[in-house]
Amino acid sequence: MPKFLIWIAALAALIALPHGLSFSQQEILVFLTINVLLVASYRLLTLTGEWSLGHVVIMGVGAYSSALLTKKLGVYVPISMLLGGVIAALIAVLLSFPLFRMKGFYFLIGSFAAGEIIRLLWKRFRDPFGGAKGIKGIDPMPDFSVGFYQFDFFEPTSYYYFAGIIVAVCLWILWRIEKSPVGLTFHAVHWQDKLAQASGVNVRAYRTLAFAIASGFAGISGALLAHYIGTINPNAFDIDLMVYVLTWAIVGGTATFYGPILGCVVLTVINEIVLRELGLEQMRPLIYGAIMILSILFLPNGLESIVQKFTKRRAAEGAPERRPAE
Amino acid sequence: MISKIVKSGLTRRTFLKSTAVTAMSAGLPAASLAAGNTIRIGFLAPLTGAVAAWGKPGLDGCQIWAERVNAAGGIKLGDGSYDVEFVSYDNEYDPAKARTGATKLIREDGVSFIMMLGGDTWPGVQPVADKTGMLFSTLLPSDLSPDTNTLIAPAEVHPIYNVTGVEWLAENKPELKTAVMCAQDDALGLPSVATYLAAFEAAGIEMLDAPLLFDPATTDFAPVVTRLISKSPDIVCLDTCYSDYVHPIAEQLFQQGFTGQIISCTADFYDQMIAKTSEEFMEGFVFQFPDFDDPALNGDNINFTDPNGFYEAFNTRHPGQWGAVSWEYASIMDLWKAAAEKAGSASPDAVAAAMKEGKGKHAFGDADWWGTELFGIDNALVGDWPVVAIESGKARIKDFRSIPDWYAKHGDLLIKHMQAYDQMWNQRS
Amino acid sequence: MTDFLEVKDLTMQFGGLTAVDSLSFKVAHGSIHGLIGPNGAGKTTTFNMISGFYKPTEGQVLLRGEDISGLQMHEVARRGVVRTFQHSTLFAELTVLENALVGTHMPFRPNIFAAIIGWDSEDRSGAEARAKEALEFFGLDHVMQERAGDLSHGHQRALGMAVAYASHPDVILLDEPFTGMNPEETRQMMDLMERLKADGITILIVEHDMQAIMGLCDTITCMSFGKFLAEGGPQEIRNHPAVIEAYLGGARHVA
Amino acid sequence: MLDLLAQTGLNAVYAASYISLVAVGLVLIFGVMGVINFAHGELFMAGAYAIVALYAELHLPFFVAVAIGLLFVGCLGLLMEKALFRPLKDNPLGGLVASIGFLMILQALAVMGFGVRMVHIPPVTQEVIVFTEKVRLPVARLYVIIAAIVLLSALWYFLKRTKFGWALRASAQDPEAAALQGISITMTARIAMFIGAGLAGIAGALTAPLVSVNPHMGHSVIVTAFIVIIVGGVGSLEGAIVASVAYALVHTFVTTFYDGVLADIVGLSLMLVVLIVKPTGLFGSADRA
Repeated sequence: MPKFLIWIAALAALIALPHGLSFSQQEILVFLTINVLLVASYRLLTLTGEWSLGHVVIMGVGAYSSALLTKKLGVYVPISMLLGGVIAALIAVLLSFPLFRMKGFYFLIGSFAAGEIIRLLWKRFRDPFGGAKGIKGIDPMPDFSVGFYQFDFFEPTSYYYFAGIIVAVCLWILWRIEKSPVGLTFHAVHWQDKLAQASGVNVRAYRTLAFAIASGFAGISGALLAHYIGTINPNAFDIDLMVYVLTWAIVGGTATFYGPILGCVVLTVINEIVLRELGLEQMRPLIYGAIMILSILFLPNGLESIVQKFTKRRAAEGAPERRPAE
Repeated sequence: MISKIVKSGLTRRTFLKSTAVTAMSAGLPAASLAAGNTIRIGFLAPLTGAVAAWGKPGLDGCQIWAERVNAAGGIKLGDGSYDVEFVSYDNEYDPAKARTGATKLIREDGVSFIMMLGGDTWPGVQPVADKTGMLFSTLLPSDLSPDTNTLIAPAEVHPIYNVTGVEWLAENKPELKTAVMCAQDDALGLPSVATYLAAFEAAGIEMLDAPLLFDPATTDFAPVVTRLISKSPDIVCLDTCYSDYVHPIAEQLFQQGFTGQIISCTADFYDQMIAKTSEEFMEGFVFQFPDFDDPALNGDNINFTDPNGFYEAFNTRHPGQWGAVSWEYASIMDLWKAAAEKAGSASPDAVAAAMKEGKGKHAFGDADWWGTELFGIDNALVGDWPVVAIESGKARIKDFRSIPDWYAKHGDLLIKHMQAYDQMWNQRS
Repeated sequence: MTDFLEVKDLTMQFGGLTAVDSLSFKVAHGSIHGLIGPNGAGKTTTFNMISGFYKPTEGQVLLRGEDISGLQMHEVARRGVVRTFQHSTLFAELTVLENALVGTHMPFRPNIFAAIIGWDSEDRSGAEARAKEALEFFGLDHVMQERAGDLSHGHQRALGMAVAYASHPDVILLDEPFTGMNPEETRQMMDLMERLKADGITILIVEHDMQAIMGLCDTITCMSFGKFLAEGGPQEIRNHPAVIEAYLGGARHVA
Repeated sequence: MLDLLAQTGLNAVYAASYISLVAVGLVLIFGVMGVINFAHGELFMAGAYAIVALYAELHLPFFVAVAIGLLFVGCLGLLMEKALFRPLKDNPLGGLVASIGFLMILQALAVMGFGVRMVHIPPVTQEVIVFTEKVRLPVARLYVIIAAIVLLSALWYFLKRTKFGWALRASAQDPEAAALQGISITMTARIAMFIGAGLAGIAGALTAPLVSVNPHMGHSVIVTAFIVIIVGGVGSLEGAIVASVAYALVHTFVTTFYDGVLADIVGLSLMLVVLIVKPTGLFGSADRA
């Protein structure tokens, strides 16, 4: 059972990870964990072939919803996070009506416009969204103890474990969906929507489904963020962050489940830890941009293609590498 | 250009060194970390990105401040003299990164005090401040609230001091009766709008139009200006616009034929504005931020250390970059240094206590800790503020005016307008 | 044999051009029905209207008496009428088995919640069994794990039909299935159709090349310039003067 | 009131001029390269900084500086074509990411070379054409309007009347067919990138004395340009021009008669409505999505 052992080892490493890091690196780890969910949910959306520029705003919808639910209605925090995800998914379903009239580049820009309108609404309506300053003093996750471990959610390590569990569950669900007949149908819609339709697939419904699921998980990631830093504002969900998500996904590669996650982890470590520690403050965007260009030029299939080289060699000896319906 | 970059890259701490500090600092209380004979001060502001103009020049000013203080023997505490070193963290104006930066500065770099721009980034840092008891400063007093008593606004009480300019104008140019105003629709613009509305109302100047708001992404100001001057006002008020807006607006006012009075919070790089318009047009332009070579700053009432020398040093090193933020962070350091020397310690508690004992040494004269009505806590240092006007192409301080005196008379107006714009501390969600 | 699929006064206009002009014919259950005509006769347009790809301007498509015209393609498919595409339209990036699995979408409708929890193992194994069955039926079981895009031309055609077959259709609509095939491949394809028919599936073939389907079809409808021309058994059509004229005219037209 | 309308009309004409210069360049690049050039706003910014370096610092005559700026930014376009878009021509998303990387590099270079704050450019001319007391057109703005009319007319002539232009249009419509007809795709791509980038550069150069030049000035320009090319239809030069005029009119009048924030909302909503009603834009065709 070597595979089983690999999972155990990975789990142990993830649990031990924060204890080998400095405090600020622990903080970065928390945000990284949240962003992993964001980018993994983005990949689910791209499975049906549509690239959105509104995903980060949808994340913000989850963050605003959860924050307002706790602030105005006193909803218990973990439940509000779940509801934040649900509301983000519902908003996505609403948006799908105009947006799925468009495809390709038009969808890309249409989703951007829809996102900008949502952001402008947050700015315009100071009640309840707080205007340009956003919402602050968002209730943190209440501390609790599970006997052997005391969760103090101010501490990044605690929140990392908490967010890590939620993100792990979400990733597991995303993985299950992708590897299920539903996931296969998403692929089918992407590669040949006409043939999929001829096979009885309601293409529009599946596009909407992928959009809603991806948005739901993005909403949960937004809620995780909101209740950790305690403040959100419209600028936190602007095109800059969206550009990061897009580059994580593309630099990592979107052919595999882990590609975008890999991209997110590697680029974040480079940008937030390596470049900062080198003290390259003003040069940081320059080097980050150069790394993006070089990786897209020399690794056109993403970082995942490096990993695939190794796993393929193993797979060639064993079972076929792709098993569609497990 | 390139050599500048490489130098800045290599002189900073390396990866290894910081890991060593991390290991050392784990679990230790922050203030005891003033390693060796150096006190470290955190600088947590945007250094890259669109808001960098509010951080980077401040850091430049602080470096000059540190050199001057260190050359003069450093900071004298109970157990000897200490050099000052600034440790910066680029928060990119993002609350999450600001939180990470605050954690790093406090728990890894062992700083004794952190200066921030504030605004969007403060709420992300607030939990860290509450947990660690670290002393923070902000340039934006709207960050103040009773929740955090270790956050102070000792340099500028934006936008309240704007009342002094309006008051001075009403006294010295009583023929000006009507005004219009434009502002960018953001966290800096709106409280300022409320303040100017209160000041104009107090001065008996009539607003011809509701304040015209524009999006921060605006680049072409011709339509805004056309609208502003369509009713032929005596005064055009530019609110607290960034210099990226003040300049093109002024230029448009000039080109569209406006000849009346202009009042603005800031006029950074006003020499460039004069170059783009004319000396006659800019004559009498009223704002609130003096050049520090102004002779009026050599008076005994001024607490900023050697303003003329500082101004000269800054202009030598960063020619043409002087602006409001250049000196504000440094002036906070003057205040901090005085308090630390008084307390004989750099620990945040001791410095905060010494600072708030009696009158505060504000850059423009001794001042009071004030603000309960507006901010819910007396952590803003408020006293006199200069009114500056451009005369023959040079900014000159016309008068120092007392903000508390104005507030004693017209405070209710300010609160009324602040409430209308949802800017009172208890309205901020 | 009963009337199963009926086309009634079907009309399609593109702008001012009438591509199909009140066309009517009936397809009997369990038969192989050919729809032929020279280039530009409107066969493919008719085909696209039946399959739900186009919405007819006027007229009806009746399946077991139910009007299915104007329904979307997947709705038509869910009523048992499944089409193939003219060129080798496949999920080229997916494996052969995955292609067939998409074909089982209707009999084994995926349920996302069951899929996450893992309560759909029965469905999944059922779908896989059906997919494999379909692949075996078309002799593709030995290339199950290959990328569909890597298959030979003939195999791709067969896979196209396997995808359709996997969904347990009542009617398969085949769009020019013999185009570009050599005689050997054509013969194999005809065998497969006979087997589909033996399986109880009604087949409607749209074909330009009259000779190819003469030996295959039970009934043939011929159209020309968007209009109904003639209908009957293969012998009848082969000797029908109007059909001959139309084809010759068409040929002259082409030449 | 009439004065106000007239002045607002002049403001709108100016806005339409610089927006259309930027948008047409973006459309041209998308048409021929099939890549969304996210760095287009930074090419605009580069044109403005060329004026800072050449006119404000080296004191070259303004129009010499503008001409060099145009060549400089055009060459940046050639560099992007050679280093980024050609190697990535089969990977449109890769081209997008590469252009984002290029954008970050240009911004960082501007910051390192000229600082984070706005930089000063002396006025080129302070002359103002005075129609009435309240209707005025600064000559510096007139330059931009003239440049837009001249350059866009020249481009139109180039595209519709010359062999190069024909080749360019052919390869925008169908690269494979164009290649079969002996058109060098590489050559047309270079021409398109040079012209597209150059138009953004000259827009930046001419407006530099009129706006605040800072390293992030490209951001709002690119957002506006995106809205405009979507409304006009992504592949269509005529659409880009018509949409620029329409957007400038709407935005300017709403700003003047209501407020600037509302103008942005109206602009975005307009675009969404166009997309919903006609998902390919006013002048767009479905085949190039």
